[in-house]
Amino acid sequence: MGIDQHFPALIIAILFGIAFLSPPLFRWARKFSAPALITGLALSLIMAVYLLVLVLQGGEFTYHMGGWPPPWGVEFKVNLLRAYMLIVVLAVSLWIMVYALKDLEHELKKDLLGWYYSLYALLVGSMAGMALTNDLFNLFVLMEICAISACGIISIKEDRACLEASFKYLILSAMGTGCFLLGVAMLYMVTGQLNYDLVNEALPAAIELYPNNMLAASALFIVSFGTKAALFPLHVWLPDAHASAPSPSSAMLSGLVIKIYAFALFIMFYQVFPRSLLESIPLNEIVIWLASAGIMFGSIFAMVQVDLKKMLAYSSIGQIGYVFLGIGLDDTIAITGGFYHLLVHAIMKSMLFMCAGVIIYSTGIRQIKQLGGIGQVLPVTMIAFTIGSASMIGIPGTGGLISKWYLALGALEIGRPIFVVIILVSSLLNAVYYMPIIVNAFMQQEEFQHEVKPVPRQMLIPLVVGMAGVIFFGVFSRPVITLLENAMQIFL
Amino acid sequence: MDETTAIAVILFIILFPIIMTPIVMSMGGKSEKLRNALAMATSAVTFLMVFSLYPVVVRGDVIQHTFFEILPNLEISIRLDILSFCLTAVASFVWFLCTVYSLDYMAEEHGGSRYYAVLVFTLGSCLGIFLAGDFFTLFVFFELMSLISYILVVHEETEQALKAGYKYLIMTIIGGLALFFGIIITFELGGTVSLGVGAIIKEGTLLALLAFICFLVGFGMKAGMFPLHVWLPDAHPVAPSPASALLSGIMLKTGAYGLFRVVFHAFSIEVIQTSNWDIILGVLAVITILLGSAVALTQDDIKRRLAYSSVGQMGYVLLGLSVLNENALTGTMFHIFSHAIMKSCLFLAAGAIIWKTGKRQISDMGGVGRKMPYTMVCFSIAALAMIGIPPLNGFLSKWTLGLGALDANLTIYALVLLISSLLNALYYLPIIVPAFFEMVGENEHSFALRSNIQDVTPRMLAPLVILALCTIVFGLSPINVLFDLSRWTSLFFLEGGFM
Amino acid sequence: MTEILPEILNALLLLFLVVCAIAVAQIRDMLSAVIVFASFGLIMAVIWQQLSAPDVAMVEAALGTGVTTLLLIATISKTKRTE
Amino acid sequence: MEMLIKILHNYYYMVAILLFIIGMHTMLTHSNLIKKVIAMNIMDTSVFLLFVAIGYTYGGEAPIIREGSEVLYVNPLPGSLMLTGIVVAVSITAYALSLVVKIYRFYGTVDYDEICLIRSQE
Repeated sequence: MGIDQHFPALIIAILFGIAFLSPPLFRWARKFSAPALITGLALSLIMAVYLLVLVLQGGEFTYHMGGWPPPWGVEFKVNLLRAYMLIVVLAVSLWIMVYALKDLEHELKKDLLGWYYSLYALLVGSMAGMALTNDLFNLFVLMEICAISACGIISIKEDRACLEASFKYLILSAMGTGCFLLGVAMLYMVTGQLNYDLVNEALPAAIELYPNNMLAASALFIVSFGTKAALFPLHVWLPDAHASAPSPSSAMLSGLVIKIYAFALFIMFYQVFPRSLLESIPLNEIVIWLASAGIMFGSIFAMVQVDLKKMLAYSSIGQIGYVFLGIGLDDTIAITGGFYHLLVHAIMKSMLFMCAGVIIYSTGIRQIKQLGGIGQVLPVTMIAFTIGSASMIGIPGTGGLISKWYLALGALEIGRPIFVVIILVSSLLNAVYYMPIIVNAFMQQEEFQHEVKPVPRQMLIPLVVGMAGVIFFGVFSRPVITLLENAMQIFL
Repeated sequence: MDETTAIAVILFIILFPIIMTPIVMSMGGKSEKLRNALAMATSAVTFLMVFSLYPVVVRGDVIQHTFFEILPNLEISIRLDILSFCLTAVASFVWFLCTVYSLDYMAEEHGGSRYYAVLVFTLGSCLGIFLAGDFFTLFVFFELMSLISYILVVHEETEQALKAGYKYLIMTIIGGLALFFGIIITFELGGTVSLGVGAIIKEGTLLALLAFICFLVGFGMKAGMFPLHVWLPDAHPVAPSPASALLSGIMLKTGAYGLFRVVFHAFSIEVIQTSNWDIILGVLAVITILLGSAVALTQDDIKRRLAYSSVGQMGYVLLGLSVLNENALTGTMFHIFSHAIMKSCLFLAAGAIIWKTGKRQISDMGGVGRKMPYTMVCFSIAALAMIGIPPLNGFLSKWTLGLGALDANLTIYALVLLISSLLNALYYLPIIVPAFFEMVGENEHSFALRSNIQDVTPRMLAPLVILALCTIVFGLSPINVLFDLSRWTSLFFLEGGFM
Repeated sequence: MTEILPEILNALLLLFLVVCAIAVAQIRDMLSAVIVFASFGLIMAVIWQQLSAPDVAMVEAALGTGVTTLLLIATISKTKRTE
Repeated sequence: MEMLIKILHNYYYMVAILLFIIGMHTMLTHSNLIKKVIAMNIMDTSVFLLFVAIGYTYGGEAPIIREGSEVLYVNPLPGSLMLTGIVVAVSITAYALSLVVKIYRFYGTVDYDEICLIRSQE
């Protein structure tokens, strides 16, 4: 039994370990603290890729924490979809961290950096755990860790807006986790199990006896994950939280944190709940209509924003709607599209927030109106912004088009072209609010008025990587799509 | 020329201008002369390479080649058949002339490097549209061209240009999304979007109708079809004149080309006719023709008048597509050629006048013909061709279209053609007649009074003269290559040889 | 009778819980609200003891009631006492 | 009548859910931040109550195993899980309260409506 058997636990252990090490390291050996975090993230990423290879070779496998098999111990499960999720989380967070190292220097007080790294590692660790765990109560604990550390990386920047936003986020998060725990209690009441697979086995019999319990549990899960993932109309906390946070935190929150809950909802619907439940209760209907409303309203709200980061935050509400739409459409192609969008949006939205971060770093501007002519002074940043926006709209050659293609194809497959129309209308709305920014940035004749600080290379390289990623996943989407389609086989 | 060489040539035609773009862009900083020469050489080489494909096409060969699959059954592929060749040829030809014309026209303008780079890039993507082997590739190039040509539209960067450009951008994106929807439905119904299959959708179901409408919106938007023409009269006039010539002369045709492909490849004549969708197309075409011509009458800005005229002229192309018989399709194809030549000539001539005199209003142009005789003669020839005066090519296309309409027992369409010719005469003659015959002293703005205006340089004049000669040659000459090509295209499609 | 007595006691305790919860929402003086909340926690601990979960009861009494109340009082002393 | 009996049989569950609803209602509707935190605790504790009640077996004893005695034990799993739950709840409370203190320092109030008013005036 080699060390690779323990990789699922090791990934989380490394990240949590770094979370504890970061503050003392920062205190006494400052120059090692950032490299330690980067190394830890890179190491876990390598292990995650190795896990994917293991799954591809030998199919899904489980890992029992401390050697205790379920129903007593916590079980981790690795299959294609979870490995995919894990890699997305780790890769994107590594990428954001490289950018963050420089950006944070001006956004935070110097002595808080160690704590930021700690919270960051905790956040990534909890998300990695949520991608892997196969136990409802473990998921609850990880959700709480995730909520605290996510609020932490917002409120660490001590200004009025951040504090208020993170409190709002915390309270609604607590409501979300409370609902989740109540839902788990409902399931536990009728099945006596907490392990996903065991619950799944016990549920069909339990549904016969206690149909109302299941109804309550599924409603609570939708409310809970909906709140956490900003599914319309439970999104109220998101715009403030994502807009006021330091830019790397915004990138992290918009790019990954809301996605992991969409993934969790997917797991609940397709792994924990038996198929018969989804067919008897129109859960999917609820999800897709809420998602559609989110797609439309997110875009409409984004159009009227004056603050760049707030606009990006509202845009996230629309974009997470695509992921939920894919999940709710209950069709292999659509779900593939949804999960592909999860990846693409993680890259492009993080990149857009990074661009906003660079603009704030270099010029201090947050208002969209003042961005006229900025393309001349910050060309790389604005090109990255252009490519990110193009992907949001779904211009050919970018990843956004591929995910929309799959979502639309899925919607047509089950005979509901109305959702294609919704996707297209929202793309148009995206164009309406992204295009003027780009046009003004490049086409303004008068000179850019504000002072411009030179942007360090360490902030620009991640942007270039992001651009490459968006275009790469727009052109060479085959491997990921194939992987996702294979991953879906065990769920549908 | 064997198939492998032909594929290599096609690839070269598409990629060469695109690869040249950054080179042209970066050259601008070092030497403007070299940059201009490079831009010109690019379009010239492309034009010559297109011509080398002529023997392949005349043999009646169809080249269809797939490079790689982006997604299962969704590939990047190229295709060369007679229709592609016709459009590629006329596009690269006009492009070359416009680039030559730009040399002097753009000499004192700002942002020359950007202009030439975009010009060259748009050439590549435009040819990519014509040579695409499936609807998805076509869509990719279509979006590329539409979005990049935005930079041409707003080149002047005035308030007005930005406003028009924004309208253009939004309409382009609406069109692109509609196209995307149409392609997705086609893919869903037929499992492929390749042009090599022919008649992908075999039944006129509700979903198929939706696809048809989406295609109509997507391509019709580009072609300036009513009611999606709103962006056109704003966007075309604000661009620099050579760019306007390309926008009106060539890029509008991508829409018509797309509809051609939709009618024959995504659907088939039977589906279109049994479901009566040709009537939708016909009615929209008639409205487009009459509306374009009627509104053109009221415009005083010369470039706006030309732009509205383009709307009307594209209506002819759509009309021919809705009739769907041999003569009508020949007329449509030939009108694509003629309109590309005539409208480029008109825009270039108008550009020359504006460049020299700074006047855009038609009412101020009395007597300009005496000061700039060559320019104005070219303008007049092209305008007469537009009206449809017999020996010119415009007459030939209208005549053939009219014959097609009569063959199909649609006398009303022939009547519409006549009325619109009359309207054309009504708005072109008031430009030409005062330009030559206005008496001295009749109007205080008259150009006859001013002495400091001379005709444009030979380099700008040459493209005008060549285009004007083309209108005469391809209307008059007994051996009319373009007309033959049009006839072949029409037969090629009607006899089902295109699969 | 010996069997029904604990049941009645439990029911009463539960009733008390609900009353406490509502009272927390209604009382405008924060310190009083915190004290009511502390009693809520203690009653909860007793109920858990009744439900044969002494470990949870102990933790609730120590952490849920003790630490939380301390934290709340500390917070109130740094902010406003009344609503 | 049957419904009433059902409810009576499950009165632990009913009270737990009632408490959950009271807690959630207070948390979402009260504008005082400290009260929101207290309500959050009530909400969490009510779910723990529900869990412990699920684990309870009528007449069962605490799962402390003594040598040689054969008695009915309650299910220890929910109880031990709730230990974790309580710890998590306390840490969230501590964090939330520290935020409240910070907010008070910046806004001079712990009333959410007033904070919104101040922010809208900025």
